[in-house]
Amino acid sequence: MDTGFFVTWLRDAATRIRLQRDRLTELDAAIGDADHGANLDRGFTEVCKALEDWPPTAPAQALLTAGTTLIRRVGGASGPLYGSAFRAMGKALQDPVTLPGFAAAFEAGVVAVERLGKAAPGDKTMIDALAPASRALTAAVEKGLTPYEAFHRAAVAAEEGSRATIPMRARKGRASYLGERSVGHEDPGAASSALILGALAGVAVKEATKEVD
Amino acid sequence: MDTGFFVTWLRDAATRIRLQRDRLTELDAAIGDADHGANLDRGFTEVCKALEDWPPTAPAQALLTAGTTLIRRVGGASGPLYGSAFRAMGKALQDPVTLPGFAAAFEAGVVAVERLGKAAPGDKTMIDALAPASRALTAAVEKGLTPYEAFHRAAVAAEEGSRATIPMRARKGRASYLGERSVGHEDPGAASSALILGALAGVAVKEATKEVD
Amino acid sequence: MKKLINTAQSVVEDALSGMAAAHPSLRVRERVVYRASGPRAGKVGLVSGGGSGHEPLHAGFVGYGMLDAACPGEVFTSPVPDQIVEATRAVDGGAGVLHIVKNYTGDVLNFELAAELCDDVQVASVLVDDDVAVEDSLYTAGRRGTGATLFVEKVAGALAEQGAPLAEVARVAAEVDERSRSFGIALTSCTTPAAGKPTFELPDTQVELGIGIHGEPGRRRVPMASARELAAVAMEAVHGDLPLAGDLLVMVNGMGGTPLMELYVVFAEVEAFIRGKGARVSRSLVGNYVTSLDMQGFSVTVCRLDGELTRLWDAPVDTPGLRWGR
Amino acid sequence: MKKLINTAQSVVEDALSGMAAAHPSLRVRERVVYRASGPRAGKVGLVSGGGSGHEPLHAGFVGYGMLDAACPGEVFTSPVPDQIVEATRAVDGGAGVLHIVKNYTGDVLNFELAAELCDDVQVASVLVDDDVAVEDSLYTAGRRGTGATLFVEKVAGALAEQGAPLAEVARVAAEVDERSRSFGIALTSCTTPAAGKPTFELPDTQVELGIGIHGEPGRRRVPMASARELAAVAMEAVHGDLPLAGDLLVMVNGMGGTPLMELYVVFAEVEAFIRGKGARVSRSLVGNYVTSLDMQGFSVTVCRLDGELTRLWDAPVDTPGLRWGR
Ligand SMILES: Nc1ncnc2c1ncn2[C@@H]1O[C@H](COP(=O)(O)OP(=O)(O)O)[C@@H](O)[C@H]1O
Ligand SMILES: Nc1ncnc2c1ncn2[C@@H]1O[C@H](COP(=O)(O)OP(=O)(O)O)[C@@H](O)[C@H]1O
Ligand SMILES: [Mg+2]
Ligand SMILES: [Mg+2]
Ligand SMILES: [Mg+2]
Ligand SMILES: [Mg+2]
Repeated sequence: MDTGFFVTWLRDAATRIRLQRDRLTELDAAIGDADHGANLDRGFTEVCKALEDWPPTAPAQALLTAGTTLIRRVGGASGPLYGSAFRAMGKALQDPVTLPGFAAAFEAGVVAVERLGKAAPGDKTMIDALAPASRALTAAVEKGLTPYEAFHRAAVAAEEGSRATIPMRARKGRASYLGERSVGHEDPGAASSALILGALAGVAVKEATKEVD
Repeated sequence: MDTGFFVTWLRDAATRIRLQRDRLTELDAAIGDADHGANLDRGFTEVCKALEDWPPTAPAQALLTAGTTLIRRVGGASGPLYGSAFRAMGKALQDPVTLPGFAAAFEAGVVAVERLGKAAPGDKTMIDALAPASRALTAAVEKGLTPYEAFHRAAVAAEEGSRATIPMRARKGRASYLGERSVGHEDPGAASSALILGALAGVAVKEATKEVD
Repeated sequence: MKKLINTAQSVVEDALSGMAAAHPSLRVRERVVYRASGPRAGKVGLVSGGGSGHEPLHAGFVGYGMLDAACPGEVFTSPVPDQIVEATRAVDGGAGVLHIVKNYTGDVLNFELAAELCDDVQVASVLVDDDVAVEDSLYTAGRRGTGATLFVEKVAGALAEQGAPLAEVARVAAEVDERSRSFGIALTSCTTPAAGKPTFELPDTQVELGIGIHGEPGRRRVPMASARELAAVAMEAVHGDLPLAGDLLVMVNGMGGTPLMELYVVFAEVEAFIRGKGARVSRSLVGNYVTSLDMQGFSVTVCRLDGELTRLWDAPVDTPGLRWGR
Repeated sequence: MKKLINTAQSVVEDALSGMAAAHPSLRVRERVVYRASGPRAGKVGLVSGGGSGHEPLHAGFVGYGMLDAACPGEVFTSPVPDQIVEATRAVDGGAGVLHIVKNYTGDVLNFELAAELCDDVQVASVLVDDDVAVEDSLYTAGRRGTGATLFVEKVAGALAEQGAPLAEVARVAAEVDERSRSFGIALTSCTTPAAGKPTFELPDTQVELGIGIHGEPGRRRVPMASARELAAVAMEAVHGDLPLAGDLLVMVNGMGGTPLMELYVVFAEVEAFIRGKGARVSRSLVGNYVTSLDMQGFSVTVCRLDGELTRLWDAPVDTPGLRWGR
């Protein structure tokens, strides 16, 4: 997992978010204010620009650039939350990057979100996708799985975590204003977290294929 | 044609306008501001009230009360125009009322509208229903027809006059703002004039029947 | 149709109760809105009026530096002569009264009838007819009075406040009208409470050009376009009639249902257009001032200022709808 | 969707250009709106901000007696910390800066991050949370900040103008918030430029109770009712939380697409309700002040006044959106 891996991950995440922009916005329209797709699309587009303007020379730097850009360009709730997550990951990540190192950094990112947003699992937020993903990574490290397998499991866990927000009643963010009416809708932030984890797994596939070549 | 005849006419006109209120408003929506039905309904309802509160003791008085009430209660273009018409009719009407006397008074009413509104036949206004009605009355007098027949012809002439406004391009009132786009729509004021003349014919039928009884 | 009303019949009455309750500076009596302070001896009185549904016009412009009384009619229906007569008599401070009349058949007729009935008061009239969407020819009722009404009320009101005689106040009112032009564009029709459905149907892909302020359809429909293009259409129409030059007073006015954010977007384009013609926006207003119920859309009104008009525009005004300097 | 915009992406930028062009008293720089006159030495600076789409809030309240700077985010999206940091540094006159923050996760987080970054400026914060439609409990993000924001900005702005120290200005701001409650009702959803279609669907027979100002759906739908009944629903909710008593400052606020006439109809009912409870409307505002794009509907905000708050409310203010006394 070199610097290029992380740049590709972030670019891939940007593409997936661009493609799912309307779906994210629709999820946010149902229980929020219909801007999550626009927010993240704007943010990750800026991340891609920043990665071109200041090409990172180390993995941690890629994550720090992404985090700072998201904080500086997104606004809303998701900007500071995702921004802090990437910055915390970047700060915790050691070079050269190993799977255990990545898992620990990822967990630091999740903790940053929890600390800033004061949300806990079950509150129907991005935490409900991020925390299961982090647990999946840690478990994969313990089992000694390959990065490819670990990222794949994390992506699946995030997907499942996002879907699991559907029956939840929101306790944080805008959706909490709806009370009981928030039940029955997927949380947009959890859905975007699943996209970002999906991108991670996707890049790992590419890497794995490269290794085979 | 006693005072009762005129009161019945005005009441009948009120009923017809009430029933056709939405149609008049729709005609006005197409080429005006969608209030002609509400305006005349409000006005004639007030006329009926006024006729009860101050029961007229002469035909002319019934018309003057109606005219004054319309001026005082309707507003818009049609209020002063119809109001002045009824007032001019009332002022010109001699007791006892004969058909020639009525025809002359009616013509005075039409002249009042033309003078106040500065519109001429063909301008797509109530004049295009009122003027043919007046001509029909005069012709009937010349031919020595009965009031029943005269009023019937006047009503038909007003109806035809109103329909004849459809292809006209408006030169007065709000419809004139539309230019060419006013073509193809019936003028609401002409339509309400036809209703009022229709009521006149209807009352004459009742009278004629009464005479037969 | 969903409207915040009790009944379609009572909407004007109920809104006036609300105005009276909200503004201690106003008195509402028999469908006339007055300054609570009453007439001032020696000051020319200013009376305007017209159909309701254009709020804040006219009642929202009653107060120091503008109107002395406003006569609201039913929705989109001119007031009746009685209201105007009452208002005219009540505000006369002995120096006469100016009627500010928008050029619509109904308004003209009812104000005329009223003026005839007020033979005990010296009455002058100014007819506002600024809307270039209507050709002023034998073939129309003449240009409509729209946005410039606010300018006339403000400027004439300021001069009256300074104690000018009736003839002078009438002169400056007419001058503002002559120097002003407007053009309006609708994105949607309005819905009158009485009709309960939109006055006209406008597809999501089209706009109506040259609309008035009564939900009348306009002269022409064109495909929906950007704020820049729509502003250009309106400004070309204005410029074609009265070339933009010198210092301008410019109002970008919402039709009632358009958010302020969009009006600012339009104003940016209007200002750029005017600069492009070598003229200058010297004073401006952006907001919902002369509306058409819940219609979405905007109008632009431009007045060519001179020193006197600028001074009168800047003079203090204290009304619910327009306030500065006190 | 038809909107007077150039592109959905540029709408905030374009509207700010329009504001700058329309109001020489304002300066717009890097997405921050400042008073053109700059900071005043020794005066506490007031900075607010939030998503765009609520105009005139906040940028329309920049000026003498209210804000020193406003930070508009994208539509319905909190501003980013950079804007807030810039604004805070720029308006500091040496006496510190008060951040007026509406209680939304995004606003709170971005203002917090900004405050941390401004370690060279003394910053205090007040959180506005007046919306009784949201239970303030562990199970929500806490009450939303809506209409009371205007009250807080006005009253704190007046005290700052008089030279009070930061702690005092922050104290009075918090007091206004504590004494204020709001409730909103939507007749229609708004449409964000980016989404291009209504945020929620509301049939012609229903209204949404307890809406916020971001097009969020409310807590409950009920059949459409008269202005009197809807006003009563809103007022009962307010009264149930903070009993109406004494002298009140009352705002009947339009959500952006509701005509002024209807707001006056609602105000009449609100005023009657308050009288019925033995309290009194001592000051009032009726109009579109804290909006939600083109949404039709209204909110009521009530603040229990005391002598100090009344004096500060009455103090001169000179902003595009609120002006009196100068
Ligand atoms: N306190 C919080 N902790 C964690 N995540 C949160 C919190 N509040 C909101 N979120 C996440 O942010 C998402 C909304 O992001 P976005 O729509 O971009 O911002 P906003 O709510 O300001 O419009 C929610 O779906 C949720 O996942
Ligand atoms: N100058 C005029 N002369 C005669 N009739 C006119 C004139 N202007 C308007 N009208 C009539 O008045 C009708 C409209 O009446 P109404 O809708 O009640 O008033 P308004 O146009 O003020 O809304 C028109 O259909 C037309 O017949
Ligand atoms: Mg959102
Ligand atoms: Mg009409
Ligand atoms: Mg009318
Ligand atoms: Mg948002």
